[in-house]
Amino acid sequence: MQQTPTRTDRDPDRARDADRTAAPERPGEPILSVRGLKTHFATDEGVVRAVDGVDFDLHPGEVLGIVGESGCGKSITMKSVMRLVQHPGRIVAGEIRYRRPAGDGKKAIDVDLATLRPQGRAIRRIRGGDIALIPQEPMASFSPLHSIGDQIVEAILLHQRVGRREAKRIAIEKLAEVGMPNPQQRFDAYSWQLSGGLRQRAVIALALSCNPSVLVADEPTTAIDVTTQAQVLELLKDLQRDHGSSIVFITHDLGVIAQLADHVVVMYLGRVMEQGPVRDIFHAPQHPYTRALLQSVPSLHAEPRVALPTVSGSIPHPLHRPTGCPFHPRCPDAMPGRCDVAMPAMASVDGRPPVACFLHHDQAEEDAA
Amino acid sequence: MAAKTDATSQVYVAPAWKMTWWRFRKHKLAVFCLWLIGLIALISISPQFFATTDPYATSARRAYIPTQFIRVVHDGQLTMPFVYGVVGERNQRTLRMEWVIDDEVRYPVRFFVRGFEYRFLGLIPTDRHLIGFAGAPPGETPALLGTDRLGRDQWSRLMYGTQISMSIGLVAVALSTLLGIILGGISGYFGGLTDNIIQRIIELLQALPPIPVWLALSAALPRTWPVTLVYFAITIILALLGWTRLAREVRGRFLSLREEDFVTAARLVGASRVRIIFSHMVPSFTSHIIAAVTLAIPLMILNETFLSFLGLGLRPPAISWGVMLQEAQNLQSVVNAPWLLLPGAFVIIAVLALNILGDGLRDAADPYAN
Amino acid sequence: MSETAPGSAPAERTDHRGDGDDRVPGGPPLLQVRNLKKHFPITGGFFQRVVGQVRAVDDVSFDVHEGEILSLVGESGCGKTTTARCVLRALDPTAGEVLFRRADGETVDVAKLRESELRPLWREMQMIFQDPFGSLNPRKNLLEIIGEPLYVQGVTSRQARMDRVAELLNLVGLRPEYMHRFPHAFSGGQRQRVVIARALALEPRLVVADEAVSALDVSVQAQILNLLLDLQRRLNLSYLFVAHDLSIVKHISHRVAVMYVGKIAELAPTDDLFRRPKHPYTSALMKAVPVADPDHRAALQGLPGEVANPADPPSGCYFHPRCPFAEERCRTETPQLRELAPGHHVSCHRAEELDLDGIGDLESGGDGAERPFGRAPAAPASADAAPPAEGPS
Amino acid sequence: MHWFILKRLMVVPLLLFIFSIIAFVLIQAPPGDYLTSYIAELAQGGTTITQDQIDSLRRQYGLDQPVYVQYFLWVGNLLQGDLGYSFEWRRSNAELIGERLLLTLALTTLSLIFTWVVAIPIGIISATRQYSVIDYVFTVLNYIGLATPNFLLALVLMWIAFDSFGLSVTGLFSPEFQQAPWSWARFADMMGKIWLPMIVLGTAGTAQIARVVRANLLDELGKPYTEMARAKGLPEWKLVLKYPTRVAIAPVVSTLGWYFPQLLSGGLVVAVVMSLPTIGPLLLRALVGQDMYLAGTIILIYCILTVVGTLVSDVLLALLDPRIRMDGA
Repeated sequence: MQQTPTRTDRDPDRARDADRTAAPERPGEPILSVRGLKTHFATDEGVVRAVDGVDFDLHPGEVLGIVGESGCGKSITMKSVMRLVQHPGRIVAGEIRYRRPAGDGKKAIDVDLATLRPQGRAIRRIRGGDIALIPQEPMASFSPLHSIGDQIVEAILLHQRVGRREAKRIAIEKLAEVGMPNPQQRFDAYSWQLSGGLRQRAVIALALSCNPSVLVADEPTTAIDVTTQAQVLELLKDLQRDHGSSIVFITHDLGVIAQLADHVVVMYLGRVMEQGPVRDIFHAPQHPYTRALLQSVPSLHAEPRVALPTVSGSIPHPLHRPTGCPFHPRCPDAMPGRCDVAMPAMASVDGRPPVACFLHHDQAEEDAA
Repeated sequence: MAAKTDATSQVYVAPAWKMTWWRFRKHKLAVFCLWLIGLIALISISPQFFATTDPYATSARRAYIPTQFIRVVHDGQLTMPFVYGVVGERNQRTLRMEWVIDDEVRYPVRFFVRGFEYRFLGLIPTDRHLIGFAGAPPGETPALLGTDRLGRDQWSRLMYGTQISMSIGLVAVALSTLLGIILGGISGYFGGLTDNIIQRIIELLQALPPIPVWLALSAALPRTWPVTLVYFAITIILALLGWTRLAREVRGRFLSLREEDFVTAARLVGASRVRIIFSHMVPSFTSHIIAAVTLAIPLMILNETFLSFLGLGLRPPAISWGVMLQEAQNLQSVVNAPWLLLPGAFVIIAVLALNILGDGLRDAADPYAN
Repeated sequence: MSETAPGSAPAERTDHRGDGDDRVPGGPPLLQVRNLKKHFPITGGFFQRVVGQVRAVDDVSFDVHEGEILSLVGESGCGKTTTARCVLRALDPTAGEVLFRRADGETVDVAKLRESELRPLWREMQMIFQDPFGSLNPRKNLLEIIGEPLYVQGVTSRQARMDRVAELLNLVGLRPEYMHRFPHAFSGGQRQRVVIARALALEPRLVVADEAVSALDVSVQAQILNLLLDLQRRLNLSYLFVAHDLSIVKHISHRVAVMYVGKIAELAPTDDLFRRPKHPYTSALMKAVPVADPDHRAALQGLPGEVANPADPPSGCYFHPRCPFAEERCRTETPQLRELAPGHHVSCHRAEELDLDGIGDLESGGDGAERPFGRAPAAPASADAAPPAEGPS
Repeated sequence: MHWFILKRLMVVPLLLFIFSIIAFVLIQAPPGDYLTSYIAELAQGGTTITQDQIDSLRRQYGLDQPVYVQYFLWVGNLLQGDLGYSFEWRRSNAELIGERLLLTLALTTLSLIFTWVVAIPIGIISATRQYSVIDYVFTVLNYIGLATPNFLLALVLMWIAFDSFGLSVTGLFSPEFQQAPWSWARFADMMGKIWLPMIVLGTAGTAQIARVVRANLLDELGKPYTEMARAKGLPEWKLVLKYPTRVAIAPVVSTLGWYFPQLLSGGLVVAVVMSLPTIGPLLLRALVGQDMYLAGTIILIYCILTVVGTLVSDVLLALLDPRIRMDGA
């Protein structure tokens, strides 16, 4: 790897944001750290590199927001962590280290999830018990033929040494905890008998039923209305505060990220473009893509009917990935001969959050194949 | 790189049929079946060309000759294709003729030989046939698939039977398709009371047990009718109960297409109803209909085979696969002459090929699915 | 007539109003919707009898003026899309009037016309759909798709159609040589440009945009919004803009109608509505929008309960079960949409007495330094200066 | 639930009424009537019959009445349990049909069970191991099963049994039990023979239903609730059986509506080939011999069985799927 001086002169925003402090210390050892994760899908047309070298850490009690547009690989990243990627998808490289101290009557765990068999006993213990999923479509996430209570009890029986009666008690307790009215009766309800908001609460109750240390929320509010979304976000905030669990929140909505996340990972075409504390990402974005994303969303506070700053073009087809930095064809600051040739490495400059962009440093990734 | 962009821009300007074809082409087995069906269709068009001898000619002396395979090895030596002669000996105890291969007599296989006269495609008089056997005495043409009870050549009968069985399937399906598209289209496009009535009729017809009703209808055909009339009557009977599935399919497509935004868009720019139906809706489901039709043909073929096998469909002297299989109706004849079951193998191959082809077409029917 | 290249028109019509103009265009209304209702029957029981009605649109009235962008905003099931489709007669309304002032000055009731009478009218009003995948026939290339309105409205010469399609593609920012490509060659954003080109082919005066940017990625959404605004100015179009995203509505519209369960809750000039909402629902909606600023976290507030069922709406004000200000009158009496201040219509019994939060109150410092990167602070209030727009009577 | 079944039951009398008309039309369709052929037959047998006798027979069967009166006479008799009399067999139809109906039902039900027991696991295995060798093998077998007419399969199996094992596997009973009254020994004898027709009859359906199960299950396996069950940490086989399979099988139960009549119909042809004492060969013989009341009655029985099959499938579906069960509740 080549080490050259950083190019501060190229960054016009540097001076203005100089007073912005470096990333605040994140609490403790990361509970989850992902390094060099690559998940590829071998399709008939070619290999789709859905996740192509992703690094991030999740610390205890933290909300980590993963933000990006469609096809950026944010969902696949977390599915890879939970080992839920199905054929023809496969983790081809990387490490997913999950560390959890003993507590709650559970033993300490320190394991590389990427090495486990995807259907094996080891990952199944962690899945649902330690890392739980709040899925995107609450409507479709319950089987229509089984009551929601049955489906929650099933999870409890899988991960806790309790009887059926006790499991039912826990399930009703969890339903009450997420604000489900009449949890006793709702226990026997089917998902299609509930409204969108209640269904989302039921899904959260299911995810919480085994007191997981990591919650993966995969766009949990895209399918629901804004007033209900606000309820659900409030609920998640409360739960996070009360239980101190870590949450990975996947979304394309910058507003939701700003409201909820402590730390943000910005993804584009299977790569992390930039990551850092939420205030740095929103107030001093370094990567042109992050900047473009933030500027292109109309705000309630901005002047109406002015032209919004935009990025040209659209997200490339996953099979036609550009060479070099995946964002370079749309990047206003792209440097010909540099950005279209090599993929910039994720590097931190002057103690600021790490960014993968040649505007900020000259470190390229070695295997830019 | 340039080649790649060329290929992509080709895809960008590819019309629907091309996209469908590209998708279909990926299904290798279906493509093979398409060729197979093409061959069967060729036989159906001109069975005389493929026949080796007159399929109606009976010869009591030549009854139950086993299959005479085309061979390429003689005395352990590779040679040009030929067929051994057979000699019949009457078993003194059972008094049955038993045919044994006479490896002294060899009839070399020849192509495009002269034989009985016929009109190619019913128009051009000719006497050319695809295969023939050099040196075979007249009336003693080797029977590639053996002969039946009356000494008729099964191979030639099979070729003729292909024409009738395939065409019955095709005509019956064409009739059902017509009925299905008209009634399903009316049902799906207009909806309301018309739809309700047509749907109830379809449900009623689908609730009928098909074979008993077919049997009863066929039994009602007068025995005195000539073969061609029976042929058409059977076709109509088969079509009468067969259109419901297609009608449902067409109706379903119409209903879902009616809700599509691009159809609304066409209406909102002022396109007439006729234009919307024929320029937007029909092209969107023709490939589905073609697939459905392809899948319906084998069902009709099987049904004809059933009826004829039971003696209620086509009757001799007409030749169809079902009529031929009638010869193998009981265990006794099968045990004595297993080759009588060979037309069954032909039925299976044809139905198999049509089913696989239909499935391939169905999978390729919507090239924009992903 | 369409044979004359109408592409020259935009230049002449270009309106050089400054960016961010807050004035609400006045003049006589182009579209007047009066007491529009659309009910969908629910069938059930033994004989599929009609057992109920879903009141998707329940007595809605509003105007759209020439050159104006009016937004219909609300949560799913509020009837905004149904309203828009009824205006264009993509759906037949159950009752009410849709009065459209044609180019020749004559006003017609779109709700009552027969299909044959609608066809010439559709030259003047067009639609942009939500789903850029479903709204383009995958079996037709761009020439056929964009050329179809031209063809069915009488441009029979293929060359003339090709010229006009090339022009339209240019207008929406696509390369004219793309006209032989099929929709599958394009991304969502490009397809939406094609949809816009088709809608503009006949030079309509009113464009109904039904969630035109909702299905797009954030970075593409901004491109399409810019295009829509640019076209509106250049061609002096009027938009009936249906959306659920308040930020987009705030960004694009002159006036906004907030809908709740088939009724208009509030209708006012955009700035007025967002700064001083008079309906508790409007205020609640605004408070529920997550602000893209990590320094404004306390603001997010959910609304208790669920959206009412339009097949079985509550008594009185449909919003009362979720309203923090509901009193006895709200449970029994249905509020009427009334003009509270010039141009500001609201249907709430307690509108006068309530002091509701708008977006101005959500800002704490408002010094601009805390704004997200690169964003200008909100424009100063100028609603009072705006000429009062005519509302429904 | 009750509402749902009641709704279905309400339609049954109407259906039966329409079917009885269809059956009657079918038996009236051939030129002449059964009496004519009966008389012709009698004459052939050397028995002469006077015009008076003919007229009295005509009156007896109402043949001198208008068609609709004949219809009501027939239906009226059927409703009173009088299935008529077969000229050809010189026995009452009820007597002829009785045991054969029982055997038909036994064979059909057994084939149905065979089909499900074989097809559903095959469908599940194919779907969960999509594109594996075993999936391809099953797919090929399915295609062949679909393409083989079951009479042909019956012939081939009979031939193999005879050729290789010297077994004659026709009929449902050994000669000594043919006419015997029901006993355990006779039942055991039947069970020893019924398996072959059962396999023959069930094969095509097995192929069809395995395809349906596979396709449905593949759809369901991609659904979020399957992933959610996986995310809970359920073992794969357990979650597949508990969630998507149950959803995928519901439509299979509803196929009973068309599969049951198909089995009945298919049974007819198999029965002819294998000389099974079911109602199928009886119908064929009645049709060929223009024994029309017998034929009409049997066709009507086929129709009734079909309706009952559909009804049973509806009830099963309601039991499996709470969405249907609670419809209209």
